[in-house]
Amino acid sequence: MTTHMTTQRDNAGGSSFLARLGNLDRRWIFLAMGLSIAVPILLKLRFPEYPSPMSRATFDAVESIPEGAPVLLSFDYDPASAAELQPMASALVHHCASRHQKIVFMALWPLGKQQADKTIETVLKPFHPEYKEGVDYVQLGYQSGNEGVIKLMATNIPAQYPTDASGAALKDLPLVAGMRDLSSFKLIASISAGYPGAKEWVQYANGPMPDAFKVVGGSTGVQVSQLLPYYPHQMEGMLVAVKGAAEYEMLVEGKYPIAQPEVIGQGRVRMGPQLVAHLLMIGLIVLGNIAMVAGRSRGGAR
Amino acid sequence: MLQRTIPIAILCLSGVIMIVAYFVSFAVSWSETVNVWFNILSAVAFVLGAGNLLAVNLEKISSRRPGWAYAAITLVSFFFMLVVGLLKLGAVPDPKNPLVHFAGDYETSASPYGWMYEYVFSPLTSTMFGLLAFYVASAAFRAFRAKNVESILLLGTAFIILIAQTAAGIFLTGWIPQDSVFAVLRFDSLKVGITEHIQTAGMRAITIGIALGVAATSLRLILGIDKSYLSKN
Amino acid sequence: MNASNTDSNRNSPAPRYTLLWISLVVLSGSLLVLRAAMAAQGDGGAAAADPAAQSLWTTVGIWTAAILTIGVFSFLYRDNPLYKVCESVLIGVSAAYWMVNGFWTSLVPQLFGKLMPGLVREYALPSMPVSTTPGLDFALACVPLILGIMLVWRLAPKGGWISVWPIAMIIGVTAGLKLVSSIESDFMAQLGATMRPLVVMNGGFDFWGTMAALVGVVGVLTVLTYFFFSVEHKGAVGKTARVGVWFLMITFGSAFGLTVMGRITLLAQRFEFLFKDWLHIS
Amino acid sequence: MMREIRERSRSTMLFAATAAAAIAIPCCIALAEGEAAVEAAAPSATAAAATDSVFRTDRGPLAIAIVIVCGAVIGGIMLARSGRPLKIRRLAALDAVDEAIGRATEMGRSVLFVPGIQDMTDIQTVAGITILGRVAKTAAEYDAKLEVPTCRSIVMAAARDAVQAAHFEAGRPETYNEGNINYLTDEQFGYVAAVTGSMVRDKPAACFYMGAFYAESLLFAENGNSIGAIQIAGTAEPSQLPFFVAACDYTLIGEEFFAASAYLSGERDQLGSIKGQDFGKLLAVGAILIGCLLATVGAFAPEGAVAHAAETIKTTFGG
Repeated sequence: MTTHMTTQRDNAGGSSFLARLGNLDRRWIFLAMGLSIAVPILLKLRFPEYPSPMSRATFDAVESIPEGAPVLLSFDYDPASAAELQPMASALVHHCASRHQKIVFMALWPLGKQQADKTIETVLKPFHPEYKEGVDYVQLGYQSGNEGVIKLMATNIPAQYPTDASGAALKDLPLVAGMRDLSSFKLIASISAGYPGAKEWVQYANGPMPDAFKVVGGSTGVQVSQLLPYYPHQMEGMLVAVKGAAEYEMLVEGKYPIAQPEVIGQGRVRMGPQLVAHLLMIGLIVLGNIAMVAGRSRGGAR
Repeated sequence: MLQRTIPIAILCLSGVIMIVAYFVSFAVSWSETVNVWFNILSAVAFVLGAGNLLAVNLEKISSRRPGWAYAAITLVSFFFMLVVGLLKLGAVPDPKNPLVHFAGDYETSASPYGWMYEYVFSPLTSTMFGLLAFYVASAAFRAFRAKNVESILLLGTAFIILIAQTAAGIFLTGWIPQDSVFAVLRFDSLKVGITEHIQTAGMRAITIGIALGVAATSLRLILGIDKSYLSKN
Repeated sequence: MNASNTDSNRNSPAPRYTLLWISLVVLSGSLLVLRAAMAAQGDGGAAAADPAAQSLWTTVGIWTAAILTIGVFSFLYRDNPLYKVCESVLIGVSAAYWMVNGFWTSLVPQLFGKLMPGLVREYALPSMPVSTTPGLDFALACVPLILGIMLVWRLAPKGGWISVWPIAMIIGVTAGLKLVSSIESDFMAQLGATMRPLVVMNGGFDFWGTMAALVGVVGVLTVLTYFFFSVEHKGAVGKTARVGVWFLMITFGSAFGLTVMGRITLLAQRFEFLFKDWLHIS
Repeated sequence: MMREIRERSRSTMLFAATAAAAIAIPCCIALAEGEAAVEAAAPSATAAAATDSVFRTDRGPLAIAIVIVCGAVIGGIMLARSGRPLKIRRLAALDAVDEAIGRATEMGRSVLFVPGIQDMTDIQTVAGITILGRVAKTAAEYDAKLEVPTCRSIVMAAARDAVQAAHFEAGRPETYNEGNINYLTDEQFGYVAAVTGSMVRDKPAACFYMGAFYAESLLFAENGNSIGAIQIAGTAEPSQLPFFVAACDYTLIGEEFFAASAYLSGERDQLGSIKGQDFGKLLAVGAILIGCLLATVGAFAPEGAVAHAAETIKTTFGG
């Protein structure tokens, strides 16, 4: 497709200041962007959040399953996307644990296991000390095979995961001993940064058994456009980027307060630089168009 | 024959087998088996990659081409990481099998490999990733100019979403009551409307098109019509 | 349309700016380094609170990471030796990282573990479960081994053409798998999701619901029309395709806007690292 | 020569027949058994019942869809072989390929081709490599220097084969230099750092990004823009399309990207398969219209037969 909007032969002479702005050295933009993020971090700016329907749907999906029912949390991201996704994971684990859901952790990304471990250490153990490994939660860890892992789990969990991450056989762990396939779960949540992730969970887990469980997903801003087609039918709820995390954090904390609010408040803290940087981008777009109009009115270019 | 017909036959056969296997109960796990093979194959193929990396950089160094010092840095960091990783040098012994050296954990930051990952690999990759924030800004400034209907729609939508993404949207239009007729003009409802209805429709059509494209491309390959992957030496 | 990026002069700034930039960077840089050095000596809060965590190697690590982070950022100004060093280190380290990863997570358990399980169990993976079908495992592991040898054979002086065979197999399997999965989960599922009532009744006639449903279906149909290759975009088809392009533009604008947040988060995270972990000023 | 062509086309036909049979036979059986299973078992038990038989009867509808879509494509190819004139609209991005390479040649600068960051197990990479073949042929004819950095070892091997084949086809095997096609690193951002670094240093005049791209799309496109290169992108990664559309001169969107290699080949068979794709789209449009019509009528009488039919169709499609 031809992309008309990249044409930028803005003005040849460029005598006016505004018109010259059209060809502004992009390093000034870089500097402005850097400052707009650095300053709010240093000043710790924070703004209120208002839950969107998608975040509320995610919250409601978790609320709608019976208390104490087993849920599967798949950590399909790595540290590179942790800034966006870890706040969701923390809030989700706190939410599930507050409702006494049995939690099974797993990862489709090699480094996802570390993120799950981290969440267990920082959220589950300190704030839900009643959770016993093997009985109330199980960490299955990472297995290679991408969507193949999901496909096999859909028919036979022990075949894919003969043992949990620490090497204990599944049949020795009360929580998972009787589980045959994914239909044992009431909810599957994939916090995902790309492939394999929430999309694969929808395709290969929800596809073959659409009514067995609910699927919710957390996604980076980039990936959301790929997941949108699946919401709200194949995926009941979706958390989108830090904003989704911040909104969900508020919903969860509103109903299930936590002793140390900052543990599930990372999303909201990270929204500070967002506002300033977004306003900068809006300003840049306006500026670019003013410069174009100014350049055009001086008879510079088309 | 060996160089053209057999590869085409292999391609055709393996493609057809995978299609049929999807419908045969006992072959359901074949795709996973093949997946494991390909993981192994790509690990074996590192020999090619590493060989090429060495050849290119050694050539740069030996012929003292401009920037040869950087080639040397690449090689040194490559070999350091490779050796500490493959030999698990300084790995933390496995508590269950402390005597088996190669059972040790080499990925903790207490081992050289893990340290390199945490303090060299990870900061470099995530900062490269972070550069995108700058480029998103410069791309928006440069490309979002209202030149025609199409570009107005592109930049207008981006504009609305950007405002709605932050508390600024609520600040500007939050006073419109949720239950009034004008509630659709609230930035948050506009965002939901655009993403849930228009973007979803657009993405759906793109996805359907891609599915057809993938099917046709796969079929062209399986039928042996597209043979551009074959060399002719 | 002609390509239009003729203004490459953006690359070379006016000299008066150069001096400004350099002095700005040097000044702020030296202040920050001074601050970090003092923090590392134990005056930072984190260091005093947890001496075990602030071991020598951690300090060296944080400094290394900080310098590399700044090195990558310096590329925004222009290409420079520090960036080139970062780039070279990153290529070397990351290539080796994935090779080591492939070796220990694929080759050892899935190839060597199947070919010579005893040896692997003794020297590398003591907890590897004993297979119930060692013969089958061995045979199955031979396939990728042979394919691998064929692939690498291209380095040999003769018979390099054989490396096309495994590539042909990879392409064939990929084509077969993707053909099925794309028709199932992309083609059919998306068609199914598009089929919905065009008139929405919610107790009474729901105007906005109906509009939304209509927009959804019209959007899919017009964009699909845009993708038609057999017909020129003229007349009625052209007009429909044009509407399709509008839908595409809104889709892209929306996706672009939604992405910005993630990108800013990533950058914010790097700044948080520099400010908190390195400089202890936040 | 003629015999070779005839032989090749015969072998192609043979493959086509085998493939069609191999697909059709299990489908028919699956279909027959599927109907029986649906009648016998409640919907939730279908999957369980299906796994007991040799064929996955629950996948019957999918089998039919595959036969229809593949049939459309094969039909398009047959149509092309029948010798009828093939009318296919032009794609501006593909018309620009020659122009971009020509410009690079005139300026004495190189051409950069990035085949995405995924392995050959992604069909986009395969499509990218076939496009590389065409681009390399043009570059060989113009005698322009073509640089192909790759992110995977196997992709490097495949790219070398494709470029070498292109040089043979262009009649200039002696100008092929495998040193221009290099593996850098498997790491996404390591690859980006190296490619953007070399872009800024070597200043290629034309940049092609054809394959599976993720976050790096904008890093490539913005740096390419800053060096004043003509940029032509193609990907089926929906999340990255906005960035390519905004920052590149031309973008092949989704399906266009897959059609591009067929376009550029200029072979009748391949062009015919594009016709087949269009036929598939026509069917899709028809299915959507019928589905929506039934659903709309059904909405007014939720208990009626039409509503039931609409629901059945929707679930069959998996929506």
